[in-house]
Amino acid sequence: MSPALVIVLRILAALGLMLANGVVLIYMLRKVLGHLHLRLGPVHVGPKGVFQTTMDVLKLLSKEDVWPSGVDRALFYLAPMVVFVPSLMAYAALAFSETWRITDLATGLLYTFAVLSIVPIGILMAGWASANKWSLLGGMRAAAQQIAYEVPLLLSVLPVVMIVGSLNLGDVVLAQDGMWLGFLPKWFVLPQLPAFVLFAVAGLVELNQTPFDMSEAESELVSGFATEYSAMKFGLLFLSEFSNSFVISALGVTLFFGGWLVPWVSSEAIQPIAPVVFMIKVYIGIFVMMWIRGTFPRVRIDQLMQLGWKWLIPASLGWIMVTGLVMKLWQLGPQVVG
Amino acid sequence: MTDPRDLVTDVGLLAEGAHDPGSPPAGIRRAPTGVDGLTTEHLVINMGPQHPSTHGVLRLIVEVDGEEIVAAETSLGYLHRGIEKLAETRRYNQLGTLMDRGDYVSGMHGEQAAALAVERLLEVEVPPKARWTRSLVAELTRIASHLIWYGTFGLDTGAMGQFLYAMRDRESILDILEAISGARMMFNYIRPGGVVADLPAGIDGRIRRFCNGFDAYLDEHHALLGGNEIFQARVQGVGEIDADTALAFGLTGANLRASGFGWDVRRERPYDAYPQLDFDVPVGTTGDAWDRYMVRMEEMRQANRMVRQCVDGMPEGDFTAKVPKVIRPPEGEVYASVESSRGETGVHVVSDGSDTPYRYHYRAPSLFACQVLEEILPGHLIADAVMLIGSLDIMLGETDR
Amino acid sequence: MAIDRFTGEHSVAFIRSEQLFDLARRHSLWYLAFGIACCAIEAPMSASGPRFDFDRMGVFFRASPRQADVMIVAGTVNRKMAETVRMLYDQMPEPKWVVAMGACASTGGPFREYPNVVLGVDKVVPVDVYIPGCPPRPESVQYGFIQLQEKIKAQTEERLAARRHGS
Amino acid sequence: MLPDATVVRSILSAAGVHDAPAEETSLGLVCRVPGSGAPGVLAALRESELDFRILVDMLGTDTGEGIEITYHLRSLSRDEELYAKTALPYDGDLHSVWNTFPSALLQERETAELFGLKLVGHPNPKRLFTTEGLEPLLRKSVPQRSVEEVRQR
Repeated sequence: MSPALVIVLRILAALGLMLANGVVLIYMLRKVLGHLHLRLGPVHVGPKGVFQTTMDVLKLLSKEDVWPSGVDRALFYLAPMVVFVPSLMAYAALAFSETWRITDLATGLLYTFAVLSIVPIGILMAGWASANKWSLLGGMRAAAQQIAYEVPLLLSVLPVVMIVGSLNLGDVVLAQDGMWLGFLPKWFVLPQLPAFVLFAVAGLVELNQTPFDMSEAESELVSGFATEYSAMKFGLLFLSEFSNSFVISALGVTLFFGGWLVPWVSSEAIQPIAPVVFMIKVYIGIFVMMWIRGTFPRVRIDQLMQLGWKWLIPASLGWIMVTGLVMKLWQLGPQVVG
Repeated sequence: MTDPRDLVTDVGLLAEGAHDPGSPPAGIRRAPTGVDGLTTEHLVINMGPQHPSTHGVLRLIVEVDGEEIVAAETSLGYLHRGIEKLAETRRYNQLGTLMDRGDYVSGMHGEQAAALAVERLLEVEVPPKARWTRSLVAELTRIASHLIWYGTFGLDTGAMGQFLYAMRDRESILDILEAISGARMMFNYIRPGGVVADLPAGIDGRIRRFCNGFDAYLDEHHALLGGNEIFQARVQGVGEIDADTALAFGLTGANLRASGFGWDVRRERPYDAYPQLDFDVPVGTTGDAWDRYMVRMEEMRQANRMVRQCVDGMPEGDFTAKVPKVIRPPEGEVYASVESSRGETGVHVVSDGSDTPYRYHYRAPSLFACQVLEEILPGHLIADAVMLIGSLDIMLGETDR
Repeated sequence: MAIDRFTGEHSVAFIRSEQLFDLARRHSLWYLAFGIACCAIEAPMSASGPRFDFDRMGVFFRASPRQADVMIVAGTVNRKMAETVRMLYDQMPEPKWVVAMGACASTGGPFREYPNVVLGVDKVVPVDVYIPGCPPRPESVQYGFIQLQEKIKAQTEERLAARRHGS
Repeated sequence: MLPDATVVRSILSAAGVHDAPAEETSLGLVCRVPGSGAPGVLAALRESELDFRILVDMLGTDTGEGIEITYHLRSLSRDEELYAKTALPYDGDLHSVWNTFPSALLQERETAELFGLKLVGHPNPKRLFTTEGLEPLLRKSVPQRSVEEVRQR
């Protein structure tokens, strides 16, 4: 195969994965929320309602695309793409197994975060262009939130990078192969629990997920930045939200839960089903997010900002310091030198 | 193409005299403080009548500086449907139908107020069984109404689960009320002289089963919402109304009691079976949203207690006094009030001796809760505004009437 | 032209895809979370609750009219509200439907004699399904939604039949 | 429950309303005050030893000769209730009492709008419930819709 064709196929695979993910996750969300809330969720379309999201997407495709008067047409048109494309690009560096990757980037972690931080710009664009005050507030909140939480999110993964000595996501997973004391899986969540907590909080904020869904905040801002979007433009915003939660969950699994590795099973033995293991772990992570979404109230914007600036950033800096000191004192150098 | 900046304005609907920054009227209402015109502008935002958290059709026009509210104005009337005017052509027996639709979440209380007023005009003695039945259904309705408040308050904070758990319990109450009265919401069960039908056979067992389960469910509800630290951070210290403000603006019910003033119509002006019932009136201290939350949760527990007492102590006898089919009370004027889920629901009837009221006025506690909004909103964030409306438990059906 | 048989308005592909879209519309009726009066407690609230759970049939609420397909007018519409109802209807994207829930939205209900009340929301927006009751039970609303699905299906079939006879 | 009528009379005369009757009716103790004097009298009642701190309710009634406004006052410290009535002509001036009782803010707007009165001294004398151009709906002269009108729809 020509290299160009391979690249195209890989991009198509990423796109397919993302769209399928979006559809499956929305269905999963409705089912999970339904069962959390003593309901059933969709049951009528297809067995157990599995085609419900398909129907929703098809319907959104066939809806009228409304251009409200007063919108900034260029930005209004561009914003869903600016939100959608980065969430597609974020799939590129994920390591589903040693061989299953869209592309093998040496700076995969940095790349993923960099790409994901474009999303709030799209949200801000959407909020500004909609010529709607609720959207404007939603967009502004998204921007404020991103500035406040991008830093702790990055800082929270730094200790792991320090231990591993590589930004490649595959290397991070391989560094977690093995056992401590013969029975504990060598996952970074154990020594790096504070980093994981910081990552989980900052990641939820980055995703605009409950309890930090400030920019959509249904009970406050109607639908936030998405208020004026209809049809598939809204569909794109919606899909990218779910695809982002996949990416963050995948990062969490890679960094803290040993990627495709299964404890007490050697990494060679797991190789044939590695992508499946990885997906299962990611979906468990997403399930936890949905669980939180179905239970927790939302924090207030000023509390969110205070949490970010006053607690998370000092805490993550402090934890980097602690990790660095421990590594220096006990001479624990990077285990994988890339 | 309009520049979105054109939407940003510092003069809006508020600039019509009421909020003239030059002369703040008599220190009661805070006027907009005015900001540096060179650097920032105020944004006038219209919340409602279609907004997910205005609980119906309340329209709130808020002037915000960033996200902080500097002035607010309520606009009512999106549900004004003339209950007072229509009552002038309804017979006294039919007033309950209108009262049901006034405060549509706790219909029994409205009916009770109307029936009490007519009875006071007629000077009839209501048999004990009717009085106990009325208290029973009123307390059940109070739980159902507070559950709706609890659920929507949860929704306002962004938590979905609470709403659905509350709906589960509300459905079991509605089943009981449906068995008693025949309807889920518009009961028309309490009539002048008593109630319209006897309690169905075997209902006491059902109510007892519900009461026993509900105690545990109530703990679960409280743990789910009130036990959540995010929720506590959202409501504590938000929307403080001190007792003086609450009294001046005519707040009643749980909103007044949360401010530390323990006025309860059931205790101060006893009616129906309340003199014989044993219940506590929960009172808050600071009057913030958290106190209002706690008072309402405790009220549910007390209501559950009273329901049990009503079932246990239900006397035998007639369920209604002898009242004519077409009631023609003597000329006169009378006011009767009950403690509804939202406060003191009063009915003021002027009779001219005919079979319809000459003038029928309905004191809606939510209307008073609405007007305190304009006073306490400035200084809060938009997110707090939502919490405030939620915690005050405003029911638009009765504000607009 | 032969190619028209595959791409034109009467082609199998076109008609089948249209049927597919109608199927999707039928099973994904997102309603506008918009309660006016008493009926709002029964339809958007109790109906989304655990016992009735409209989510089962894909009926789900959206807060913004731009993303809604169905407007449930749940309650009495008066002169002040009528403007808003019309504005919200205009903001919804096509294809859209309106369900007039309860006696008030259908005819004015118990408040019909008051001069401020609009005699039925059909004076303001076109209504597809009327649900009687004051307020209708959630079961009635569910039946109303099933009727709306039937109506969408019937519209598809009518359109198809017209096209078959036309061509 | 009922305050002492003589005390109420003395307070009223101190406030400048001399021949004001205060009598017991089926409603309770009712005193009558002239329309323009209502704010002063209510303020005097609030500040008096009877301590009527709460305006529970306020309503208008179309008596056929004019509009009668009823103020329902409550004293919490003494647990007493008093009704003050004011007779106003049609289209007359309704003097706002919101300086004394802020709880009258919305009620006065409602009463003025639905009975066609002119609100004087109110900080925000706009319509509350209805849109512009509607008659004062609660007046007896404004009819409800007839059966025929409803049927024709």
